[in-house]
Amino acid sequence: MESGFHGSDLDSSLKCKLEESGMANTHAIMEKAVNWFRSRSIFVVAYGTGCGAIEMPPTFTSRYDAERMGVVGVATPRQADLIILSGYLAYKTLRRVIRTYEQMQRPKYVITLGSCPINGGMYWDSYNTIKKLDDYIPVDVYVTGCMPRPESVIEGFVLLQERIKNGEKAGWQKYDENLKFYKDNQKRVLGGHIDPSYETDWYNLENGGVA
Amino acid sequence: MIDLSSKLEKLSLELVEKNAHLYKVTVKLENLESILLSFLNEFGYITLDSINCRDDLEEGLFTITYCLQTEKRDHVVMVQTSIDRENATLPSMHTLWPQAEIMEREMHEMFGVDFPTHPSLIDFALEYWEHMPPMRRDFDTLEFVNSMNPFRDQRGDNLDVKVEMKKRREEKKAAKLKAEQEAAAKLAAQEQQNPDSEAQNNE
Amino acid sequence: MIFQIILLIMLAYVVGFIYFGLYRNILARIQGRYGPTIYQSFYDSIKLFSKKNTVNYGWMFYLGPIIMATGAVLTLILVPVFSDSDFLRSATSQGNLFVLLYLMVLGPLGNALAVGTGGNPFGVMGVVRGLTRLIGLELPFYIAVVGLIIAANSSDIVHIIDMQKTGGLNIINHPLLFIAAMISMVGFFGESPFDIPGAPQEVYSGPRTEFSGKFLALLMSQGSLFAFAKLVLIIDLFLGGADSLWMLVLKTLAIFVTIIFIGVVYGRYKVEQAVDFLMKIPTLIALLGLARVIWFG
Amino acid sequence: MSDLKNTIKIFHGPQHPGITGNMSVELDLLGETIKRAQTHVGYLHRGFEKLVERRTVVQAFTIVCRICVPEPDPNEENFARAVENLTGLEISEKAKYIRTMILEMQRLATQFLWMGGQAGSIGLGLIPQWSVCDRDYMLDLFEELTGGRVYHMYAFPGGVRRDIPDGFLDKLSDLMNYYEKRITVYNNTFFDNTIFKSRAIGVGVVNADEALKNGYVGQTLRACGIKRDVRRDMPYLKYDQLEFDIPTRTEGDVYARALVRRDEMLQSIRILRQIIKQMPKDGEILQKIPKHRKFKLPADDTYVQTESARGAMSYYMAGDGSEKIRRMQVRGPSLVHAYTLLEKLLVDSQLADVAMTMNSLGICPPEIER
Repeated sequence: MESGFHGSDLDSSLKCKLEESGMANTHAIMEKAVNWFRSRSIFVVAYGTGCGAIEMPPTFTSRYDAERMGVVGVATPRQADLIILSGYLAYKTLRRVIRTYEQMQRPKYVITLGSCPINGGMYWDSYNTIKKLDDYIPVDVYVTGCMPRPESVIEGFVLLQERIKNGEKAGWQKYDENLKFYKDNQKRVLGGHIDPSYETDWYNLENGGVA
Repeated sequence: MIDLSSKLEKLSLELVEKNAHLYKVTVKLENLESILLSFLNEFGYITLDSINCRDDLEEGLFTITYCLQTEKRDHVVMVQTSIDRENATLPSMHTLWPQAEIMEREMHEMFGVDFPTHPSLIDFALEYWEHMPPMRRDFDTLEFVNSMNPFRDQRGDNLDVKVEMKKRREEKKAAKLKAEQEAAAKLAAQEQQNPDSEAQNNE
Repeated sequence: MIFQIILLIMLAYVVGFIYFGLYRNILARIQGRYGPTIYQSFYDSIKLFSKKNTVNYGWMFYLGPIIMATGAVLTLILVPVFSDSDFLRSATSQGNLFVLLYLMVLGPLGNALAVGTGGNPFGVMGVVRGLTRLIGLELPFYIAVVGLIIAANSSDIVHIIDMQKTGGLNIINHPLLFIAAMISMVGFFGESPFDIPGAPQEVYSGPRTEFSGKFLALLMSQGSLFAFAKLVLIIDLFLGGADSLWMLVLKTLAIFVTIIFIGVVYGRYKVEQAVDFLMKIPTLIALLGLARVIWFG
Repeated sequence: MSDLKNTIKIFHGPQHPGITGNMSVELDLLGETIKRAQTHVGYLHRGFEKLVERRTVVQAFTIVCRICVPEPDPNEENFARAVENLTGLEISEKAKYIRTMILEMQRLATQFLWMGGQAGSIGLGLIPQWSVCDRDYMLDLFEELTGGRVYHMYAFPGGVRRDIPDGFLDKLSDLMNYYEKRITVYNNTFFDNTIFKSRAIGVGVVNADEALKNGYVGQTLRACGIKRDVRRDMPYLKYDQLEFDIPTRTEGDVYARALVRRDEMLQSIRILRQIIKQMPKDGEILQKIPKHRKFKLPADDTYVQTESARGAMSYYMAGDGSEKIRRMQVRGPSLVHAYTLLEKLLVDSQLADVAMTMNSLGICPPEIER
């Protein structure tokens, strides 16, 4: 489990073995290859948190067809690499989104649609929506617009694929590194009512944090 | 409609015609239950379309509107009543119309209106809400948002437009004033210089 | 023999995945879009193998996919791939049709064990649905196979293939049995209208709900191996096997595309409806076929 | 309640492929039979009514279309008509025709989206792929007409925001011909599909008396034999001069609702063809209204209803003599369906029927909780 949190892209044990045998170069090549495969196959769990849910069907069906780039919808967060948060998030939704995000297996990415997760958008003075999503969970690609057209959603996918291919530092790594920041923000806005995580006991982090 | 109007006159109520499909009756709170009952059973208004609540903060009242329709659904009658804002309490209508249960649940959450006979006053849309019921007019959503959520920089939306406009006008005014003063000072300086130049010219 | 088994598994892996890619492409074309590349399933499986797992439900959970994969591999090595050459015939002489029929049930049972430890209600529901459906699916298929065994007077697949060389293909001699077996096959391939266990609109991914990363990749590989094994079994039983690689591809593809075309135009039955349907129509067809075999040869 | 002893509790949603938007249904299951269902909404609550209170009429106009995401236009129409009722604005003949046209276009687009959802809920993946694409052609026309693909912000109080472009009506006419052809294709693949019939007939049966009394609207009402349509009963815009039928069925189940929707699509095509013929060549499209900061609503209230694609959608609006709206309350068509009706229909039905029933009732969470 430890390796899950601070691991690089390949299992650290494998990396050690390769380095011992003087094959660190092989490791780099393998990582590159794996990154390429990761960018070519993205399983999406589409969480229809807002208006953007209406542009998800066109994106995934025959007119725009995201599947030709290897972007496929799956039903459960367990199997997904990417979660699409399509629009503003109410506090009630944010609780579920955090839960869903934590159920996903690393590496995992987040794409948000619309202006609302960036800065409140049209609902900036609403008492029930959050304004800055990246205070609570890390976001890899923002697709702007109200609503973003399916073309721009696809462009968001392409941007994400390039970032994965280049092996850039992704949101989930930031989340693992700055866990306290994100958890504090979540606690501040959601009060004490956050579900305990699937894998870690966030409230006893000093005791090792293993649930 | 004349039919309903005459029936209501017997109850000493006036039916106001708003347009061809919309009528309004204003009733007192103590008569509300009996009048709604007679609307349902005697006048044939078997459908409750919605219950609307309006917060009249200045008068200290909530104005509640029951929108009723007959079987034909070709017009709407608004039965309107007012309740006190403090300790707002209404009789629950879920026994007359089952759909009232959910509408009253929402009103309880959004305005804090109490329904003593309601079977399920649970959460509707909000979760763990600890503040004032949000649809009350004295709930300041802007202040609430600013206290809960930091905005990204460079966004001025979370500011009050009126205050900002006033500020901007004042800034403009001040700038204008400053410009005038500067111009006056310049003029004065020029005037100060001019005598010299004139003097030079004279020389 | 070990070399041949490894070669066979690799062949099945590649062919299975390419068929799955083809399946997604054909589906896409029917739906009016381009669809992914034909190698998409490779990408998917490699990516899934490279994912990290942070869920752990104990050793039973790990065992489930392995039992399933074992079932698939055993099925594969017991099915003769080519009709007249001994190449890739691996362990065919060791088993017969009865063992195969048993192995086809092994997968779902292994899955049930693993999902049970996962404790996900949707997974458990999916497994229960899967096992219920299995009862319906197996009945017509078993009857069809028994019919063939009676007709060939042997439970050895090689013998059944040889019979077809002289006496004509089974699809012509016993069309009723073929139809019944094909209807079951649609279900075994998880196509509509029998895709009940993993119905996303009802139980998320069903039995697969808790499986992620490597487990899911293993399940996918197992699925493609098993799909290939089932296709080969069908062509061995009804289409007289294949004497060359081209024949193998042609015949399996024909069966596969037929199954896709059936699946694409139908919705999904409910569990009871599916069992009800399978117990009535395909079973009746299979029984008629069996009666024909018994009384008219 | 003793039945609930051995049940397991699962949540159908909010992240679930078989849910119509961001909401959840809490189910108590005994095997696969549902013993108790409870709807939970609020995942999309934005407090629209509060936002509108803080905005002037023009500012509020831009956000009301977001109230119901799959069909924004009935919201705009309701808002515009409520403001017109309050202030006494009259709209021109041409604006009336354009508004009727955009409402019918939206109805068609929504029904195509519904068809995808309904077919997807029984695992017929082919139909969503086709119908969402067909809907997209309508969205292209919307884009040409209004500038927006999904949200149009078009029906402004006092008329519409801009004139129809050249050649638009021809394109619309072509699209109607195309849609008519497509509907026969959907007839063969979806509405006459054996499996859809076997799944949908006899599921989610609504009782006619109860439907009238409990305030069910739209297809739910019409599928149990009650001919109620706001377009006919309380005609607005140009609906009193257009010819159309109100399709009804008597069975009251999911299949009847699907067929009623299909027949309504054909009626929408019929209405649109009449509009294309009757559309006035020229005329004012937007009445001169005062400057928006001085556009004041009188201290009065009104109640308007529009027939959306899923039933009657009502707005209550009250002004207080200032430029801001005192109160606007939305009664979406599916408010009662999602609670009173769904919770009742799901009891003793199967888990497999949940998605199908929800789709056929036209439940749309953003309009339930705003």
